[in-house]
Amino acid sequence: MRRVLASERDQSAGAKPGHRRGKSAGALPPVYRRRHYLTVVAFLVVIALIGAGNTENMYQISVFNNALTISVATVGLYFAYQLGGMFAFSQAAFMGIGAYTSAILSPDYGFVFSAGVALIVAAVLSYGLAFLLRNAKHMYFAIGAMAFAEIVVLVLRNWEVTAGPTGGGNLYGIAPPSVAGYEFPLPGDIFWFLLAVLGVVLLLSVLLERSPLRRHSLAVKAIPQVTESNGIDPRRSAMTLFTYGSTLGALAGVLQAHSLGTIAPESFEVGVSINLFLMLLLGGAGSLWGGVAGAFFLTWLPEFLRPVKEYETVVYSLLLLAVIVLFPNGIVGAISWLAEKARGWTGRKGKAANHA
Amino acid sequence: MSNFVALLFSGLTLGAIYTLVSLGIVILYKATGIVNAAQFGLVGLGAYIAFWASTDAGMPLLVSYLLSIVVMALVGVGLERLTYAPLRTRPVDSVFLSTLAGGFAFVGLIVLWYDAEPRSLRSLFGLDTVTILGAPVPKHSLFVIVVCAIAVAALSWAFNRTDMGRQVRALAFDRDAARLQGIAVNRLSIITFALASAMAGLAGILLGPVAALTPEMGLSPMLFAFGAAIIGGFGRFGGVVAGAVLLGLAEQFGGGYISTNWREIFPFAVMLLIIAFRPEGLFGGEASARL
Amino acid sequence: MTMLSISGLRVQYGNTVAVDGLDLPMAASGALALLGANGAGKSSTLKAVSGLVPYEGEIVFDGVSLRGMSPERIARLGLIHVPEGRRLFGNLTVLENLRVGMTARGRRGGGYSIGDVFDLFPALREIPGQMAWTLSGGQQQMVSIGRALVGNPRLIMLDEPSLGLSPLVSQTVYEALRQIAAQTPVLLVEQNFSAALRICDQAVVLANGRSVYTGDVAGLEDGQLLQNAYFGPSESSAKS
Amino acid sequence: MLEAKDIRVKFGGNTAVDGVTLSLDEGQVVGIVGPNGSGKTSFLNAICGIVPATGSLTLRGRQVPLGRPLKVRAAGLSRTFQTPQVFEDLTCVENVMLSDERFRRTGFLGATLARRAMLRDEHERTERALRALATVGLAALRDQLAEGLAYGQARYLEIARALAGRPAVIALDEPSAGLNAEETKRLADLLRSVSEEGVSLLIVDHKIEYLSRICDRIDVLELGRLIASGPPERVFKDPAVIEAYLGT
Repeated sequence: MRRVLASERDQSAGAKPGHRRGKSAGALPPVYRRRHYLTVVAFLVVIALIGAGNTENMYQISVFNNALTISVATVGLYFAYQLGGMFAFSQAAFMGIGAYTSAILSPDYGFVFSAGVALIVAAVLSYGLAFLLRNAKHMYFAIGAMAFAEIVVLVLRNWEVTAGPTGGGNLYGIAPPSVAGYEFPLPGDIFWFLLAVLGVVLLLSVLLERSPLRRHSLAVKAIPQVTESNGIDPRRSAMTLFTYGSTLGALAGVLQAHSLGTIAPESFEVGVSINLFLMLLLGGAGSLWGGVAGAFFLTWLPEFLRPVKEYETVVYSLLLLAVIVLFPNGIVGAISWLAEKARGWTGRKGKAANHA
Repeated sequence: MSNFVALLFSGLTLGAIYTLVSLGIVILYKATGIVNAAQFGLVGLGAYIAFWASTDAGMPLLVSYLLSIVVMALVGVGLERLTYAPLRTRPVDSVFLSTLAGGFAFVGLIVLWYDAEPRSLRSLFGLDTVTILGAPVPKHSLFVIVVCAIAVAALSWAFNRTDMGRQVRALAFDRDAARLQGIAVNRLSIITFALASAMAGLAGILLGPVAALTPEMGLSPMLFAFGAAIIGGFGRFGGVVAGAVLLGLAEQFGGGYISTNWREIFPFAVMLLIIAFRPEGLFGGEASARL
Repeated sequence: MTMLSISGLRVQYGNTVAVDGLDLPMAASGALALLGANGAGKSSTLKAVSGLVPYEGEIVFDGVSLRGMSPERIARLGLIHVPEGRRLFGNLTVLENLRVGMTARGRRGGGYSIGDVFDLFPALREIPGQMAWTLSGGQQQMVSIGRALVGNPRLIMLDEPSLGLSPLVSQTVYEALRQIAAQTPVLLVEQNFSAALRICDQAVVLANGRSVYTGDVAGLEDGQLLQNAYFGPSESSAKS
Repeated sequence: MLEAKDIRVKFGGNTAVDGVTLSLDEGQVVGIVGPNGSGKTSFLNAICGIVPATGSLTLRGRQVPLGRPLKVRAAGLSRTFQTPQVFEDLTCVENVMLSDERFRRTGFLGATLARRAMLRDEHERTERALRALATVGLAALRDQLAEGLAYGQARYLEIARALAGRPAVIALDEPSAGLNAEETKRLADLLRSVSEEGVSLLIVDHKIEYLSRICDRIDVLELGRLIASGPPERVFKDPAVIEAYLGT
């Protein structure tokens, strides 16, 4: 017992990245030895540096804020779809649930409390939906999730509480985020708040990646029947990840509501969920960084497509088709594949053991 | 009473349209194993081709309808040539996602061709109505119901009585064993792709006068069509038709007796509950393990 | 004249080599038994011939090379495969299964009629409208063979027809096979050696994907060679 | 250790397993043989809960409901499959860590709030996995993705996973399929050493020769019924068994 505790203490103090134990018998599987934390810190620093330069430029920073907000939703989609194997066409709907709950509560209860309630509501609803559809597989679940999403949008559009039906569900004048009295009035300030939230989300996600949950969900997604005869309930890990992913979707909705100040049901429809899928797949569904890369790429793309606005839908869908059929590993997949080659890791065949 | 009859007929009309879209999806799945979520784009395309033919090209309405159906059949053949090989071997969920993306590509094309502004497609019967049991029922609704009934009768006859129908059912059950009997799978897949696209186009044409013409007009009907297919267990046509009518009536009666704003919630709720509690469908059927 | 000639056949699934360089010439008439223990490569050989699995080597049927041909085209040439486990279309009736079998006639036409099949298997005459998934093992086997016969086979391949059949039922099935073999060449994969003996004149015994015996069935009378092929070389007579 | 009474499996009109009763004591190795289509694999799938079946099953004295794979595994019965089932996207050590009677702290809470305890479990699971990998001789491949494994190695990985999950009984479905004579011999030695650690083995297979060397008892199935049961020497001489194999 003594020996295990020693190596364990060493491991859990692994907050300081890069301390690699030799390949001794007790070493945990490779996923635990990846330098996740380092990558998160590096990413945040890079974005902070780029962002700091533009906080005055209103236009640039709002695109940045949008990318940071959407990244939270696509990281959530990574957990629900890529790890959990669940067709989360409901992701945009959960963004809507988060956005409206916090927008409606925040004038009376303040930002932090209402955001908390929004996440809890989303977690309960998403767990309920996953439980309700636990026997529905693949396409059936997708249709069920879409039906749920359509119901949510109808509710937002017609419920008096969400300024329906006369107001068409459009809410205005939503206060910017404020934490413990500290306000983030201007888009430049909101940028730092969003970056901090994304940082927390990424760190929490890395904790999930470095845990049995990831191993179980990948196994369940591959061959569910075999995991069951090995003692793993295929539904439990998938439902957990769907709930976590949808709750992150709600958090993105909260951030969107309080950074833009206005929200409307149209921005939470099924089409938006499909765009989130596009971002995740384009970025590279193989890792949570795919979600972030896809979100940044596709929030910048419309800026380039500005002159040919009406082509946007065609370009988006052809892009999604190309990604699925031509290069399933997306941007991050390609990068890690190149990194693999660069390191000349001839011994390792095919995909790297686990993406960073 | 007359309110009930009016709602009944408008429910049946929607049910008929969902049936046409749903049968297109089910038949294509049985023959090729591909779940075609691009159907909603084809519904829109069919409606817009009829709109173009009847307004810009000035053709008579009936001719525009037929032209649209023929063009949609050719689009189906093109789709088969383009997507059948790559999609054939891929897992169900990535097929669903890529066909869904394909559907939005069609929507994009429509937006490029016209624009996103809602339009409307005239019906063969204009706005004439006929009174049944005291309720003014649009002739177009009766036309839709009759056309759908004919289509369902023809399809179930073909499926149960003809060689080709049996071959498609054999393919759906055990693809390799069916090929060992000499069934020409490539020819069948072209025919079913053309048939499914034509039916989607027809659904678009019939839906035009009932709902506004928008590039994404096919999305909700396709969702309900998938719901109907699931209720019918992706199997015998009877189950699929019943599922479609159930959803159509749920929408109209919900809208009529509870609230028009909320009317689409009822069919979606019915769908959600059925997928949750009876994923194999209300009417059994042969939902093969692959789904 | 050889109806079917297999030369240097090699079938591989991932890392497992199922058939490793098999040569099998089949005369234009009579019945050949392909024997061997489970996993010896019998079924894989048939699946290669009927185009279901990729293979290396050459397969020529009636002078035509089958390389690259799809299973449906091979079937329409008259080379009909009755698969292992019968694989009827459970969602179709007995009659409908037979009707689907007629597709293999293609432009050639001819072949057994439904009536001929019912004469051969009287038990089916009472259940034409019954759904196939409700049939017993024996009934399924009869329909499966009937489904091949209506396709006008010029060579019929059967994969373990007596699998899971009671001795009585397998008796009737083999009686029917004897009549069929009189008119159409039969390539029979079978584990039930003595049943195969009754209708086949030629035999090839497979072990680990290679043929360890090719020739008259008479050569296998003493059973020692078969014993080795089935139960593995016993300690005493272990060769190299 | 394992009591299966009157197990029956029907597929449509076809009865695959027709009332088979079989028992297994601790550390005992039983082989199940029979010609193709005799219901061997269906029997195995029935007691593992993968195929709907009737009859009763008790493991370590406790009654276990049929048709519930999770319950069967929790009661101590783990298994391998006819074609080896490995998770290609996971490393070998992770593959082997996927089997246990009960998984605690492997969910969201384990990864976050109860992380310290989770890591302790993970360490213990890794230790067990490495020991099992060493037993089957795959220790060197611990961090390699399972997709690169050869067929025989995948077979051994599955056995390691079954072993690592602290089972009372391991059921093996044709473990020697696709293995040559030399690999089969190595498999036989491995299975014998596993049984010597007190784990009972139920082996469904064809190669009689290696089974007769390592099995305490051989049960012969034909057409879903048990037609012979006893020590290998006696069973393989029994005319009824020879007839079942080579036909009347």
